Amino acid sequence: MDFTPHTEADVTRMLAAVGLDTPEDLFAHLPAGVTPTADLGLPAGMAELDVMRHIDALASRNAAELCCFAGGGIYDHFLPPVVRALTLRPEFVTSYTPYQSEVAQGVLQALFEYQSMVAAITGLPVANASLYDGPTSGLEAVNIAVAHTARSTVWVSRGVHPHTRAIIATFARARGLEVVEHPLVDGRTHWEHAPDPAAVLFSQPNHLGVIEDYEAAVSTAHGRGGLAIAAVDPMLLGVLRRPGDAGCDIAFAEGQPLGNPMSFGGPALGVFAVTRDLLRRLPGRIVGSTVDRDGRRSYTLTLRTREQDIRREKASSNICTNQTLNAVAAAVHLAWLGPEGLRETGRQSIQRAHHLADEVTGIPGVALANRAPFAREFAVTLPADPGHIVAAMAERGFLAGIPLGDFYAGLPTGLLIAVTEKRSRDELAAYAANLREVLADA
Amino acid sequence: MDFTPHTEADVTRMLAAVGLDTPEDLFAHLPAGVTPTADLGLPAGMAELDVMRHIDALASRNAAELCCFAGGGIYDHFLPPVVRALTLRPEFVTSYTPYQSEVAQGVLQALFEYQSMVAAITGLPVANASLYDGPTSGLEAVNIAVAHTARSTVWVSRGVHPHTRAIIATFARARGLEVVEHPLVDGRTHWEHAPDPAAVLFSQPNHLGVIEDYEAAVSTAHGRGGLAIAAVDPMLLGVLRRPGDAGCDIAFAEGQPLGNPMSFGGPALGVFAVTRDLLRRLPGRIVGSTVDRDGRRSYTLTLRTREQDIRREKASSNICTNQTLNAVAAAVHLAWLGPEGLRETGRQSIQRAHHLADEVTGIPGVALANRAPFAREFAVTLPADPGHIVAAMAERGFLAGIPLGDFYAGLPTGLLIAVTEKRSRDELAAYAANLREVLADA
Amino acid sequence: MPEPAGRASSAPLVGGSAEPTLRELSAPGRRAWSLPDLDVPERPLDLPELSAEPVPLPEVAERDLVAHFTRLAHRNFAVDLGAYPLGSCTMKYNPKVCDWAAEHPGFRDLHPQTPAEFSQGSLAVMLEAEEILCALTGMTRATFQPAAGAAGELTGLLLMRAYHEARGRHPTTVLIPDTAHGTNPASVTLSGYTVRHVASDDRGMVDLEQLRAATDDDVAGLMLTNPNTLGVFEHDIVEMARLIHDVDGLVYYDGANLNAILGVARPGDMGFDIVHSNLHKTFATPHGGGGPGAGPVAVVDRLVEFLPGPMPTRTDSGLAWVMPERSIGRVHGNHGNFLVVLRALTYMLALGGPGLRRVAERSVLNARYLAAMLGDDFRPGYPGPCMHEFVVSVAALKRRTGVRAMDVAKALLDRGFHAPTVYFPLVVEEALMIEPTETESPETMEALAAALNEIAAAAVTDPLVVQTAPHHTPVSRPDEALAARHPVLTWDMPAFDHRDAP
Amino acid sequence: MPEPAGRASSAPLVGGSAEPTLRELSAPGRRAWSLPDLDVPERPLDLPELSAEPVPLPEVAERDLVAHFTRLAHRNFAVDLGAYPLGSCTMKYNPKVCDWAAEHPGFRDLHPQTPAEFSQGSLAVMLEAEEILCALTGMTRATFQPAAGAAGELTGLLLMRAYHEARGRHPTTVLIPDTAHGTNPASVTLSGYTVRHVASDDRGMVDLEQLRAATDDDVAGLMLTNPNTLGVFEHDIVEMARLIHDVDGLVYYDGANLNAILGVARPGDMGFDIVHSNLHKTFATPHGGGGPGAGPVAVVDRLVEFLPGPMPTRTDSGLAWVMPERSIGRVHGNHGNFLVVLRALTYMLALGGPGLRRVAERSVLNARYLAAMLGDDFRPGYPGPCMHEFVVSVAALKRRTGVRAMDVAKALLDRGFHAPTVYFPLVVEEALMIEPTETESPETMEALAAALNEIAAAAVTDPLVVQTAPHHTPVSRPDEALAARHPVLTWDMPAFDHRDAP
Ligand SMILES: Cc1ncc(COP(=O)(O)O)c(C=O)c1O
Ligand SMILES: Cc1ncc(COP(=O)(O)O)c(C=O)c1O
Repeated sequence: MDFTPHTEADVTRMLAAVGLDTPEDLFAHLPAGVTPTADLGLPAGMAELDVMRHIDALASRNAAELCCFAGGGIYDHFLPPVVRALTLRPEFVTSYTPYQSEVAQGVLQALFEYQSMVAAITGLPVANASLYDGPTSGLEAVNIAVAHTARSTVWVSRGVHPHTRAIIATFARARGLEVVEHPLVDGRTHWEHAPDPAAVLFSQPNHLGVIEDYEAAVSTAHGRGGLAIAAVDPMLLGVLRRPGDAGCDIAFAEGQPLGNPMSFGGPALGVFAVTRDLLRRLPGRIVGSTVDRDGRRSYTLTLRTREQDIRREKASSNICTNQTLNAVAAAVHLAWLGPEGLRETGRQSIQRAHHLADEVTGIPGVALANRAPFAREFAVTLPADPGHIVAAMAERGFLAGIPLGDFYAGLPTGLLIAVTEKRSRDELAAYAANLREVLADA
Repeated sequence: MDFTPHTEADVTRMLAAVGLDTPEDLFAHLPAGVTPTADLGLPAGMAELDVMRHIDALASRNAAELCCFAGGGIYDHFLPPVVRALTLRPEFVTSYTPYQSEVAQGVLQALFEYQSMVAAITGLPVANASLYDGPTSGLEAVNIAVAHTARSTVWVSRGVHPHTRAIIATFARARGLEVVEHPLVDGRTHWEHAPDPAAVLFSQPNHLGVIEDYEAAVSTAHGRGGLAIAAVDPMLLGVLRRPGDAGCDIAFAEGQPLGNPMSFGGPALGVFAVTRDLLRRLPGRIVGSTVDRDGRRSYTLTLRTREQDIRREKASSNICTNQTLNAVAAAVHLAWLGPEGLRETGRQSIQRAHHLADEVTGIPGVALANRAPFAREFAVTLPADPGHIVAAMAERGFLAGIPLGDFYAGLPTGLLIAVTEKRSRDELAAYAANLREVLADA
Repeated sequence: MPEPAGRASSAPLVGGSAEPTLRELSAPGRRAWSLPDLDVPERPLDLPELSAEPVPLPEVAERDLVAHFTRLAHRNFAVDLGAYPLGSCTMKYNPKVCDWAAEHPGFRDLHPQTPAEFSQGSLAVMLEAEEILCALTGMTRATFQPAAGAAGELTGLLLMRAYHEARGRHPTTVLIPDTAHGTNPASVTLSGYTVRHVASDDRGMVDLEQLRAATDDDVAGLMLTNPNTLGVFEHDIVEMARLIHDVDGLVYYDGANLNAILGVARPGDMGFDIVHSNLHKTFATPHGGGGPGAGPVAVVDRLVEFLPGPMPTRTDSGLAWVMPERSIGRVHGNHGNFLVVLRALTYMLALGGPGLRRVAERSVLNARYLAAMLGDDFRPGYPGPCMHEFVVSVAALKRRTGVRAMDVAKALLDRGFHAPTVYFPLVVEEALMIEPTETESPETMEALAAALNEIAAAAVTDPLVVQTAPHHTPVSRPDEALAARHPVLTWDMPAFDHRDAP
Repeated sequence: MPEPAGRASSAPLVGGSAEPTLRELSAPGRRAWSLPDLDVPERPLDLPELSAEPVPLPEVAERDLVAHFTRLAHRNFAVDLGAYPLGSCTMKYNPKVCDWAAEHPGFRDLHPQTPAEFSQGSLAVMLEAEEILCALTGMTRATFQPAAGAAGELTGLLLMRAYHEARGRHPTTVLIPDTAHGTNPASVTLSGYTVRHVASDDRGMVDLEQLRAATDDDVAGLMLTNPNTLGVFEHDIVEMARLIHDVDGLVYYDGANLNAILGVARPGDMGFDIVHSNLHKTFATPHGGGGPGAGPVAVVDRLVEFLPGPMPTRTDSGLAWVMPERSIGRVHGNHGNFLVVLRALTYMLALGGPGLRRVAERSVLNARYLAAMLGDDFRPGYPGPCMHEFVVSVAALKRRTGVRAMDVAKALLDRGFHAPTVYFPLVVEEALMIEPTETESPETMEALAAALNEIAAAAVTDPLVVQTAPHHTPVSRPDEALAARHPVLTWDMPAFDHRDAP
C-alpha cells in the first residue's frame, strides 16, 4: 500500500520545480556514511487485504474471548457502544494537542468536562487532562510531594499495585529518593515508624481488593507533615468514600475502566486530581474556561507556565503527548453512567464479588487470603500452583485471575480474583464449578 | 432501556402545561374499543448488555465465517475499512432524504457523485440516486419500457436472475403484462419469435456466469421497436463492455458489491442508468447541480415532478425512501477503486474463477454445465445432489455455491460457483480438495 | 451564553470554500486501492465483449477520499447533531446499540443464499421481529421483503388483489383520503388499481358520509393512515372499516404514523386487514439520508396464505424457508433489508412492552407540549387534540407579512434545528407539519417553540431577512427551477452557463 | 468556484450558538445507562468507608449525550478534514486499516495479565514491530513501554545512568542544543541530570566547536534531534557522536523527526546509542487530540541488558516475557500503549521497505516544494536545503506591518488549514515551523502556499484584519491571560465575573 498521493508525474514536476532530478537528490546533502547502502532487511509492502489477513492471523493467537476475572487496575466492565462511537469520531481521533483553541473547542470542552467529572468523583477540586496510566501517575504524585515538602523519603503501602511500586523504584534509584514500604497485616496496611515522609501513598481498595482505613493513612501523612496520596478504583467511587472527602491531597487512578477497552493494558489513562494548594505543581495539560474577544465562553490550555515547552528544564513534569482520547472516552462514559449508573456499577461489582467469594471458598482447600473487608476484588489461597491453575482455567474459557506469589512472598499460592457488574450469575457459577474441577485434577 | 429523556418530573410538568393529569389522558379521546385492555404479550425491556448478549447468541447460530463461493448478485468482494468508515459517518446515517438542500449538501453532493460514477461505469448518460435492489430495479426498467412503448409484452432471457424474473412475474400478473421467457441454449440466450416487445431484458453476464452476445440482444430489441435492458455485474464493468457502449437503453445492477457488505442480501442497492431520452421516465430520486442565490454551486433534488409527492397517482413510480446510504457507500467504493482498481478487481475475479473451474472440473463427475464463455461465475453439474453437497461443504467451512435445480429444470445437479478477487489461491485449492472429498463420500 | 439544550450548534469551523467534486480532486495515476497480486497462474482468456478503455472513474488517494467525504459529512444536518422535527418522518434518535448489532460480523457477512441450516440466527431475527410487530399491530403474520414503506404499500395492494381474485371478484377501485401521503395514490396506480379520493371534514378526519357515498362494489379497499397526516386520530375508524368490509373490501393501514399508538392501540382492533410499518420511522432505524428503510407488511389470518415468500417458518427441524400456499410471489431480490430488521429487533428488545408504550406516550406528550407553546401566528390546522405530530398554518402570517411556510422553515435552519415538513398535507394552506418525536427533551421543545415564535416575530419586524433565510448554512437557497429546467445530473453534463440565460 | 484540493471546507452548517456543558444539559433523574438487574442474591454488606451521597455527575439521556459530543466533534479541526502542517508534529493521514486493526476484538479485549501462552498474538505484534523499528533505526532491541516521546526520553536517560553506573561512573551533565524540544531539558532534570546548553551556528546546526568545548568527563551524554527542529540535517553528526563517545558519553536520538530519513539514513549509522521514536508521528498512529502516543526506545547492543522489562522474547516454548538482566525496571503499568503499537505495525507492514522510504522522500519533497513557493515575506530560518519541515521567520513582515507569526497562523485557520507551529524553535524570531508531511498532494501544497502568500499580502493592505483573525471559527481568540490569572478548571469553579475586573 501507499498513502502518499503523489503520482510519478507529480514527483517529476515537483522535483523540477525545486531544481532536482531524482528523489535521491533530496538527500544528496547528507554526509557520507549515514545512508546505508545495504538492504535494511525490511519486508516488502503488502496489499490491504494481506495486511488484514496477517493481523487476523496474529489475533487468532490471542485468547481475548476468555471470560475475565483478572483485574489489578484493568477491568472488564460493560462498555456501551455509544461511548465507543462518540470517542472514535475522527475529529477527536485525528487532531493534535489543542494548541489552536479556535479550531479545537471540541476537544477542549470535552477535556474541561473530563476535569470537572474527575473532580466530581474524587472529591478534589482540580484535575488535569490526563496522564499516561495509573502506575506512572503514582510516580507523578510522588514527584509533587517531593517538590512540595522538599523531603526525599516516601512511604508506600505494600497494598499499592506492585507495578506502581516498581515504577517508583525505577525512578527513585535515579533521583536518590528513599522509598519505605509498609507491610500489609491481615490485608490492610500497617503504618510503621520511619523518617518523616514527603508522602504517604496507599491504595483504596488496595491491590488485594481490601478496603483500607482512610483515617489511618491520612492522619499518618498529615501528622508527619507529608501529603496523603491515594490510588483509587474509579468504578467504586459511586459507592466508596471519595479520597477528597477523606482528606487526601492527591488522588490518582488507572482510568481504563472509564470508557476504555482493556486493550492489553494500553492505551490506558492516568486520572489525577489534587487539592487547590497543589494546583501549580500539577503535571500535564490543563484546560481552562475563559472568554474570547467577543466575550463568548471558550476553552484553552492554561497554566502553561508549568509545562516543558515554556519552562524547559524547570518544568513540573516532561509530559507533552498525554492520553487525551482516553480522557475523552472517560468523559463520555462518566456522563453515560451519571451518579446512579456509577453507584450501580460499583454496587453490583461488589455484590457479585462477594457471591463469587462464597462460591470459591466452598471449594476444598480454597480460602480467603485475609479477613479484611474487600470490595470487588479479593485474594484467595489455592491448594495448587496458581500459575498452573490459571493455565488450566484458560483452557476452559476463563481468565481466572492474577497469581500473587511474584509480588507477595507471603502468598505463594495467592490468586487475585476481580469481578465486575458484567459477570452474570451463570458465569460466576461456571467459574466456581470449573475451578473445583481443575483443583480436583491438580 | 429507554431512549426518551423525560424524567417523571418532566412528564408531570408537561402534562400540567397541557392541562392533563396522567399519560393515559393523552389518549382519552380515542374511540372505545381500539385500545386493547389485554396484555399484548410483548417482552419486558432489556438492559443494553442483555440485548447484546441476545444478539450475540443469535449471531452464533449463523455460519457467517464460511469461505464464500456463492454469488448470484451478492458477492464477497474486498470491502476496505476506509469505505465503511466514511459511509458510516452519523451525518450520512442519521439524516433524512435531503429535502432541505441547504443543510444537506453533504449527502446531495455524494449522490451527485454517485450518479456521475454510475454513468461512468455503465456508459449511459443519466443515473438515478438508487433503487431498492437489483431485482426490483428490473421491474422498474420493465415499467419504463411499457410506458415508453405503450406495449404490454416483455421478453426476458432465462439468463436473467430467477429472483428478478419472479418479481416481474408477481407484478405482471397484477398489471396484465405478458412476459415471454427466452431459453438458454448451451448457456446463452436464444431469442425466439414472439409478439413485438416493449423490452428485451437480459443479463450480462447471465445468471450462469456466461457472457452474452450484446449485439444479438440489442439488435433483437431495437429491430422490434423495444428497449434493450441489461442487468449487469458492476464489478466486471472495468473489464467487460459497458451496456451504454453496447447500445442498451437501460442498465441496472445489484449494487451490493459496490461498498456494501453481503448482509444476508439487504440492504442492497439498485443501480439504474438510462439514455437521455428516458430521463423523464426515470423512477426514484435524482440530484442535480445548480447554483444558490449567491451563484455558488450547490445541489438539490430535481425533476421532482416525476415523483409521488408531487404527482401522486400519476407519478412514474412510488419510490420515496430508497437506498441512499448504500449509494453513498458505492460512491466511496468506486472512488476508492478508480478505473484501475475496478479493472483489476474484475480481472482477478475472472482469472481466479477460471483457475477454480479447471480445478473442480478435474474432479471425477464434475463438469461445466455449458461450453459458453464465462467471467467470474460458472455453473457445474455434480455427480450428487447439490443441496447435500452444499451442506457437507458448509460443515468444512465453505459456502460452496448456489444449487440451480430449483430454477433450471435442465440442471437438476447444477451448482453455481462465484469467485471474487478475494479468494486466494490457497482457498481455491482447499475448495477443490474438499469438494473432491465430499463427492467421494457422497 | 450557552443555548438551551437540544439546539444544534454546529457552528462554523474553518474554511468557507465549496467542496470540489471527486472528479476535480482526481489526478491521473493517483490511487487509493490496493489488492494482493494475482497468485494463480495468469492465463490468456479468450473472452467476448471485453472493453478496450478504462472507465472514466476519478483517481484519488485514500487521504483525499477521506478528507472529501469527511468534509461532505460536515455539510449535513443529522439527528445526531440536533432536533429534526420533520413531520411524517419520525426523526427520532437512533440508538448506537443498534449500530453495533448491524455491524455484527455474524449478520453483516452472511450471504443470502446460505442454507437455512447455516443461517438459523438470521431466520430467528426475522421471526422474533415478526412476532413483536404482529403483537403491536394485532396481525397474524408479516413479511419483511418490502424495502420501504412504498414497497410495503404495493405489496399490500397486490395482496388485496390476490384476495379478491381468490374469491372470484375483480373490483378496480381503491379509496384514498385527501390527506394521504403521495406514495398511497402512486402505489394504487402501480398495482393496477384506480384511485378514488375521499375528502376530509372540518375535524381533519375522513368525512364518514363521503366515504359511505364513495363505497360500492367496485371498491377493492381503503388505504388509511391513523393517526392521519394531520396528526389527528380518525375517530370513526371502526365504523369506516365496517363500511368497507360490508362491500367485501379490505382496509389497509399505512403505518408511517404507528409511533403515536405503539402499545396503546392496534390497527387490528380498529378493523385493519393489512398493515405496513416503517421500521425506519417507528422502530428507530436510521434514515441514511433517504434509506435504506424497511416496510414490512403484516396481515390478518385470512390473508396469510397470500403473503410474499419464502417466509421464515418454525418447523420440527428448525427454522426453514417456506412459501405461503397461494403466495403472490416475490417482491424483493432476497429477504428484504435484513440489517434494518435486525436494528429494529434490537430496539424492540431493548424497550420491551413498557418502553414501546412509553414511545407513544412521550411522542404525543412532546407534540402537545410544543403545540401549546406556539404563538398565534401558528394556527392549528384542525381543532381537537393532536397525536405525535400536528399541522399548523401560517397563512395568516403570510397575508400579513408575505412570509411563507417555506421561509419559516428556512429560518429555522439558521437557528440550529432542522425544518418541519412544509406544504403537506395538501389540505392545509401554508402548512408546517411538526413531529418532535419522543427522544427530544422538554428543554428542546422549549427551545424549538422559542425559535419558531422568534421567527414569527421577525417576520413582522424584518420580513426580508426571513424571506432570504437561511443565512448561516454552507449554501443559500439553491435555484430549483434552474436545476429542473437545465438538468445537470452528472459531472459530465455541462453546467448551466449564465451567458445562456434568457 | 470549487477550491483547490486539500483546502478544508468545513463550512458553517447551522446554528451559531455555544454548546452547553454536560452540567448545563443535565436534569435530575435523566439517564443514559442501563445495566442488567443484580441476579445474585443481594446481601447486606458490612463494609467500611461507604459513601453517603451520590457523586455529582451530570445526568443526561443517551440522545443528548450523542448530540453533545457530535456537536463538539464538529467544533474540532482534524487531519481527516484537511491539511495540518503543524511543524514537529508530523500530522500525516492516519490510515483507516489501522483503525480496523486497533478495533480488532482479538487485541482490543485482551487483559494485560493474560498469560503469555494465551496472548502469543500480542507478543508477536510487539516483536514484529520491534524488528522493523530496529531495522529502520539501526538498533538492536527496543522497548514499547514508554507511552509517548517524553516518556521515551526519560527512559533513555535512565538507561544512560544505568550504563554509567554499571561502569562505576557518575557523570552529572547532559548536553542539549538550543534548538531542542522542551521535553528534552525537562526529561534531563526529571532523570536527575543537569542540562548544559549548546548553541547552534549560522547553518542552523550544532556548533561543533561549542560542542567540543562543552564536552568533558562530566558529560553523561548528548540529546539530539536529526534532522533538528529547524528541519536541518546535522551535517557533523558522525563527528559529534565521536566527541561524546570519546568521553564515554552516550548519544541519544530524539526520534520526533525520524519521518524525514525513514529507510534513507539510520541513527545507528550516525553514531547514536539510544533512539526513541514517536509512533504517533512517524508511523501514522493518530494523535487523538493529544494522545495516546507511543515512544518506544531502541538501543545498541551494549545497552540491551539495561532495557525496561519484561520484554517479549522468543524462546523454545514460544514467545515469553523476559526481564533483561540488569533492567532499570518498569516504566509503564503494563506493556505500554499496545494498540498504538498494533496500529504502527499495521502501517509498517502495509508500506514495507519501499513504502517507508517513499515516506521520507515525499515528506522532504513536499517541504521543499512548499518552501519554494512561499514569497519573500517568509524568510527561511537558515540557509541550506530543508528536510521534511522548515522554519521561516516573519520578523521582517512584523516590522513592516505589525503582523506577527501568531496572526499569520490564525489567519490560516480562516482559510481552511490548520496553523503551523509558531514561536518554535526559540532560536528563530517570529518563527513559523511548517511540516506538510508526505500524505498531502502537490495541489494541497499549492493551495497552502497561495493561502500563506495571500495572508502576507493582506498583512500589508489590511493588517488589522489579519491581527484579529480568525473570523470564521466557532470562537475568536480566547483570552489566555485571563484563563491563567483566574483559572476556571471545572464547572464547579466560579467563572470570571467581569465586574471583578480591575
Ligand atoms: C404517511 C406516509 N406513508 C408512506 C410513506 C412512504 O414510506 P417510505 O418512504 O418508506 O417508502 C411515508 C414516508 O414519508 C409517509 O410519511
Ligand atoms: C522534537 C520533539 N521531541 C520530543 C517530543 C515529545 O514527544 P511526545 O509528545 O510524544 O511526548 C516532541 C513532540 O512534539 C517533539 O516534537
